[in-house]
Amino acid sequence: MSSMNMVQALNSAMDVMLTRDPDVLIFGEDVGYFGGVFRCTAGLQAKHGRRRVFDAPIAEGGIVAAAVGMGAYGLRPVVEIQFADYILPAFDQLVSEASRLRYRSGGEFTAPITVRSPCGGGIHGGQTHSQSPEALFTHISGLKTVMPSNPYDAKGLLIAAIEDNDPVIFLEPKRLYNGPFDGYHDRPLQPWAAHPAGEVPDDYYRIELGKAAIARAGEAVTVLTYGTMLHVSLAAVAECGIDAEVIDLRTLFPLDIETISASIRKTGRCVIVHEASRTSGFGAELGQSVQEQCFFHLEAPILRVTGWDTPYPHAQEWQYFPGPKRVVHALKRVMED
Amino acid sequence: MSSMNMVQALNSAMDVMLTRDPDVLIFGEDVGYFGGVFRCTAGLQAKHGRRRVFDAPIAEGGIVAAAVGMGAYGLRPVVEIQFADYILPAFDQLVSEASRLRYRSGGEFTAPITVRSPCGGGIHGGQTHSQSPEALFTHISGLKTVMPSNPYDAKGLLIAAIEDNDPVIFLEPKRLYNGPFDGYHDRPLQPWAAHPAGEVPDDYYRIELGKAAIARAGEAVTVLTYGTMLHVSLAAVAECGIDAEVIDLRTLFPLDIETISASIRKTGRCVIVHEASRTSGFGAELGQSVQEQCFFHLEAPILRVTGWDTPYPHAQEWQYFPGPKRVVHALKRVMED
Amino acid sequence: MKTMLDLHVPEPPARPGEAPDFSAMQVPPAGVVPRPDIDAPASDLRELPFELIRVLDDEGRACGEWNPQLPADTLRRGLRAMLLTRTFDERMVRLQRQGKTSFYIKSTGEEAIGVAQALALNRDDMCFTSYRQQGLLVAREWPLVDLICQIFNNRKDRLKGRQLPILYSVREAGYFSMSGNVGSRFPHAVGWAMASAYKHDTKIASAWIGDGTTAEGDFHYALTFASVYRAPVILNVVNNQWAISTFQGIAGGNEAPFASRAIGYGLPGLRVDGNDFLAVHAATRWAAERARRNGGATLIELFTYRAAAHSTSDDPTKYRPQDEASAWPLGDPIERLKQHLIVLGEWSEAQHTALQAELEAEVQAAVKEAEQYGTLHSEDSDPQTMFEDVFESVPPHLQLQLEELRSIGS
Amino acid sequence: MKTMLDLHVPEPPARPGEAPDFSAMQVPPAGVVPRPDIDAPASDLRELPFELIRVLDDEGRACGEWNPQLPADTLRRGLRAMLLTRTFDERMVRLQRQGKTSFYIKSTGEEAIGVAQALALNRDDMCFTSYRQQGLLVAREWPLVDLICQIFNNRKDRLKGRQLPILYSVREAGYFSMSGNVGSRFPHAVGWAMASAYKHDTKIASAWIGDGTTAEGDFHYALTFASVYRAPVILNVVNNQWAISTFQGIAGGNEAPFASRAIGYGLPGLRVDGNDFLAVHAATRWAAERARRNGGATLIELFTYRAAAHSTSDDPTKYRPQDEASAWPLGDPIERLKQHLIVLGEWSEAQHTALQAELEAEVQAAVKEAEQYGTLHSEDSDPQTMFEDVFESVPPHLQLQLEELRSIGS
Ligand SMILES: Cc1ncc(C[n+]2csc(CCOP(=O)(O)OP(=O)(O)O)c2C)c(N)n1
Ligand SMILES: Cc1ncc(C[n+]2csc(CCOP(=O)(O)OP(=O)(O)O)c2C)c(N)n1
Ligand SMILES: [Mg+2]
Ligand SMILES: [Mg+2]
Repeated sequence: MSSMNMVQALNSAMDVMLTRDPDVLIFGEDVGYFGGVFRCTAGLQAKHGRRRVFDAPIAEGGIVAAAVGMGAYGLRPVVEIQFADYILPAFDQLVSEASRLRYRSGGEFTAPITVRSPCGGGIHGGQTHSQSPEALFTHISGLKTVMPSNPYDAKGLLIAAIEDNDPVIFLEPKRLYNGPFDGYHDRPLQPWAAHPAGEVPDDYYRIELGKAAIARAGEAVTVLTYGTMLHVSLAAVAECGIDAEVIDLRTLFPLDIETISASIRKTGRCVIVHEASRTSGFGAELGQSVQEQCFFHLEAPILRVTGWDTPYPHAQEWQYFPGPKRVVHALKRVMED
Repeated sequence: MSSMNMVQALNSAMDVMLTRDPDVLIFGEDVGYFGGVFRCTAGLQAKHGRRRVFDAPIAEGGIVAAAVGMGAYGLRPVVEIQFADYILPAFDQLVSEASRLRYRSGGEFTAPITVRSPCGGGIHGGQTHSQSPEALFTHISGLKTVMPSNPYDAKGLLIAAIEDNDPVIFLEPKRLYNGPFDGYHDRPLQPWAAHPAGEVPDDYYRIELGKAAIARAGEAVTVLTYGTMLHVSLAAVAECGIDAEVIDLRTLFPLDIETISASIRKTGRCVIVHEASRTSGFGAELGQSVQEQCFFHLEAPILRVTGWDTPYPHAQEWQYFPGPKRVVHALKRVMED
Repeated sequence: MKTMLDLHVPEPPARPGEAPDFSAMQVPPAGVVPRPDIDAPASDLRELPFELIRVLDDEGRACGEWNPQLPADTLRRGLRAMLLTRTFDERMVRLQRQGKTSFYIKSTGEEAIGVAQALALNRDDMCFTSYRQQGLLVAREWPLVDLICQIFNNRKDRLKGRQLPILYSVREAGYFSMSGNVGSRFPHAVGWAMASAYKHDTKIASAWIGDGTTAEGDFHYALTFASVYRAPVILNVVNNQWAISTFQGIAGGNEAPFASRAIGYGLPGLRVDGNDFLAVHAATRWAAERARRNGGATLIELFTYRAAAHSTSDDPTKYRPQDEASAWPLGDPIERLKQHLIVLGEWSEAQHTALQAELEAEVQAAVKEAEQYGTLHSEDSDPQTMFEDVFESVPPHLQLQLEELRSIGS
Repeated sequence: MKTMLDLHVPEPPARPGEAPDFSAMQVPPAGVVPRPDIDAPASDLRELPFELIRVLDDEGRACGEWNPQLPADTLRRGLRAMLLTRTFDERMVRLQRQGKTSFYIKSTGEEAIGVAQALALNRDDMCFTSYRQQGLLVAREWPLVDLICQIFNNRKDRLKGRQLPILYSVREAGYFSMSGNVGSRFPHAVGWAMASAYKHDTKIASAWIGDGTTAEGDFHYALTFASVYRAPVILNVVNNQWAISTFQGIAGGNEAPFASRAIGYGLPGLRVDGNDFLAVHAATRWAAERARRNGGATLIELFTYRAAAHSTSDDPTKYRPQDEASAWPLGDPIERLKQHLIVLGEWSEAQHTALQAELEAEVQAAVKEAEQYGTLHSEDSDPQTMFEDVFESVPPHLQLQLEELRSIGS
């Protein structure tokens, strides 16, 4: 066990997998000698060699395409896209190729690739270093989408993603790299060292994809959330004193609908919180699914607290970012009905 | 007035706009001399000249990028992407550039472009000539998304899209090009000539973006649908005799939530029908929005009838395609509760 | 005084109703292009993309340094595979017209490409093709029955009816899974080749893309990655002059030969008479040997003509002169190899006629067998296959959807 | 015996702790490259991308055919704009360190590019830049106050606080809206130029992309469309040797010069000493005149060195030798132009020192003024601006979201 922040936990996951499996290799923009702009691959090239951890051209489409080709050969590439905003040039390769190679070839070829990418805002990144594109991937049959909320989960989920025989989009909320951010940008940041999930085993372990975690048990209302918004939601719950059950989805697809339904059957109320913009965000699928499964248990409308339907602005970041106030407001509103 | 199928109506819209506005120009793969693989631009090069209607390299990203640059200059380009499946290489240009050029430049530059593309299945196109990617666009702030269901609307909406000062994704259900397909692939096709919406004015007219149409008024349940599925839904309603109100969304974004809400407040029940795969499809947003707006009016869960969460297979096309049987089943189920 | 700017939109030399016009095309004599050493640095090879490597002359003789000196048996094998490919294509189009399948694409006039390249590569070199290299599978002697089962989407279709006809996947024969999207597999070949190099393997990759499709970003990704990591891969551009209705000038072919794209990436670029079996074989062999010696990638432009319609959905008389194919200056690849074998005294008209009949019978027999397993829609497919292989195992939500389909129908 | 394949991963000549090593770099003397006629066909120009166009020699004299023969006033204007750009950059970084803004990017060592190119173009030619051509706006004399207001995201920021600092948009000064995504505006320049040609206008476009970013699909789209439609556009690759921590070999620069990418598209490719004000001006003027005469596009590689960190978020000592910038063989663009002016007798050290002081005061005054309108987070921005300009008018759902924000807060 070591105390790790999320960057270190991710680094440890890759280190463990490079050591265990000679077919694992890592590439992406600036991930080699330098170790990545967020340092997630720091030291890995020095330890495992340039053949296994190397820089790639600035061509996200090419990076994913090369990974698909390597996957078809039999390797298990892990690629980094420097910001989730820059996955889009690779979108066709992910959707038209990676996601359906197994299907269309009747299982002859597969793409066991992992695409890691930092997502989300709260770091003054402006429009193109802040986006949360997860909903797009969840609409694509054949992709799995993961977003951890703490170092312990990050390592276990990343190992599971690398070992998965299907393509996994692994989104890392960059606002959580250094600490469990609760949405209060004007208060001092808590480090992961002070958080139980900052204790991370040094060795191999997995957290199965497709399983949500109950971050806080409660009876009054269910909060469905993931990534940075988990911590914002917990802060909001602490603040308003409502006995909410807060579910950290961890894997968005495949969705752990059983854990979700069980909770909502119990509470009868639901608030969904995500940072991505609202319309056709993943909250839409969550809300509609919950409603399909639990209609007769619902006592109030399912509410969404999300980013606004605008690009992610720079100066107005904290007006865009869904903070505890908005979550508290939604919790109170669903409790009124 | 002339009797037109949807191809002819679209062609007429472009012809009208080329004639009215010297800043309108058209390009795309095979749209020039040949007139497009679905013939939507047939005759337009001969009439308006090669400068205004021309072939483009097979580079969807380049096509959209060039259109954005032209838009920034002050033109009003209309581009065709040969199949909606092939919009994905242009996805970054649409999301990172076209959709937010106005926003990020404080209104200095705009991208008044129209991206036309045939979508949907039912023509034995297999995995890559059948997809319905509309949900992806509706998640992107700054894009409008339109899908007509008949020749009359197609022409009026396309003219409105071309005149719109923001980027519009204009999806054409290719299964409707020649007739109002009702989902019965084993019965003879009805031509548009036999349908009232096949009567189309020869001149200029617009149908405002953002307005749904009530395709069939009813009291028992609301069906929310668009494109090919409008006709499938109407067939299903006719078959089961349930007095459904069938709403043809026409524009997906901005969504005509008022027309939708008014209907659901009346019926208390809702079925959503689309051809795209289910998870995070546009039905998710529709369902969640309806639930947010009309929770206390709902008497039964909102159900979705959609394509399955798999790629669009070739031989199993009619098992994938959501047909009248599935719509009837959903209608009956919501009426049971 | 300022010049008024004007937009240039290129047009092909001839349209329907006009006479075919290849007058702008330079056809150098066979045998004149020198064959550089396999280890020559790419910077010494910058003139090659502007040449046209040809071995067979008009009389059917093999000339010059690029003559691959193939044994007559290999030549006959090539001739047989090309003829079988053409026979197969013809037959499949007829079956499509009969409604036994929905779609087909012929490779008429381009058979030397798939066939000669298959013979110049090893069987375990992985091929990332476009939809017009069926000759590769034929030359690798993959059972025609298997291909027809895919085309019929019948119960022996290894791709389980999921794919449009001809979008084969044959891992065993080194043939990578195809897709309807053009171009998107081109960079996979580079990734695959990088993996082979990473594993200290000896297998190389080869990829094919059409002249029109060179405009996609995937083409550029492939060249960039191949150049940077010196991947053991052959990157082929099949310049058959047309991309559906669009002539190669709309992809930039009027401004410079596609082979010359190699220069900017520091790769050798070879421009080859694609209807010349020997030239195609020799260029491919050169690039393959170079790749196998860690010399990295080569870009090969195969200069040819799409003699057939784009696909069964296309009618080329709508956009090019009807007789353009017969005016094509580089002739027909089968005729040219046949003539060469006859000149060598290794073949005769009588043998050719007999071979043609034999191959027709072979195709006929394969069709017969495949038909026993069904044709498109001759029987209902099992809905279960639709939900399998989306993921390694069928997840719960797909299991539910399958049950929904089973109980309700569609 | 078979060779074992191996994966090649290029590495720069030196890393931290090692001595800078530019020994592989060829620096030809100034004045030796001939200047072709503006109407020369691109096919006659295929050697140019392998040369290095230089005008200023080591003594500060202008040599050879590419000497643009600029009047001393223009040279002084250029010197002033370069020096102002550098002074501005230095000051902005200090303001960032003070927390008055979140981010900044310097162009140190690359000032000749934005400045000389601005002077070689017309003011209404539209520029589609990367984030390191601020010299363009300075040379076009756009008010510094306006730039600082954007950097501060204050109430006079014309971009309404929505953009990261330095992602300017200045339509009036022919400066297209920037974005954080690299490369995606490069093909817009081609579309804009096509529009200009379509409208029989006389304005041309110019675009800039980094060496690293040439790997994106957008680079290829731009070259393809520019080639096919002969768009009146200048496509510049700024090869400053680094892309954040990644050296130019990872973009293919070790295999062939970026300028040589032009060849495969049939475009002229010029490789230019990017730290030589006169060479940059002359090459740009050549390409601009060619474009204005309907001669189509030119690719220009500007060979330079990123002397500064990538951005205020970067620390280059982590990945390259600390003293690499000072070892750069092509010197500093400001020093070189200054020396040239002195050699011409048109400038002196005293004048230079005075100019430096004047420019510092100018920047200082601009900062002062801008600060009156606020700095990042010095005051709350109006939430309304967040919801405007998503569409031409604010649609109902955004009106509701604005009201939500107003009533609840965030
Ligand atoms: C990404 C994508 N865009 C467009 C298409 C439609 N399309 C299919 S084939 C084709 C022409 C390809 O021409 P070329 O690359 O020259 O190959 P050829 O058919 O001549 O062999 C086009 C545009 C497609 N399949 N995929
Ligand atoms: C599409 C995209 N991918 C990645 C990035 C991250 N990124 C920002 S700058 C940069 C390096 C660009 O290097 P180069 O093109 O050489 O330009 P330079 O900074 O040297 O001027 C990278 C990778 C980005 N902004 N956009
Ligand atoms: Mg072609
Ligand atoms: Mg650079």
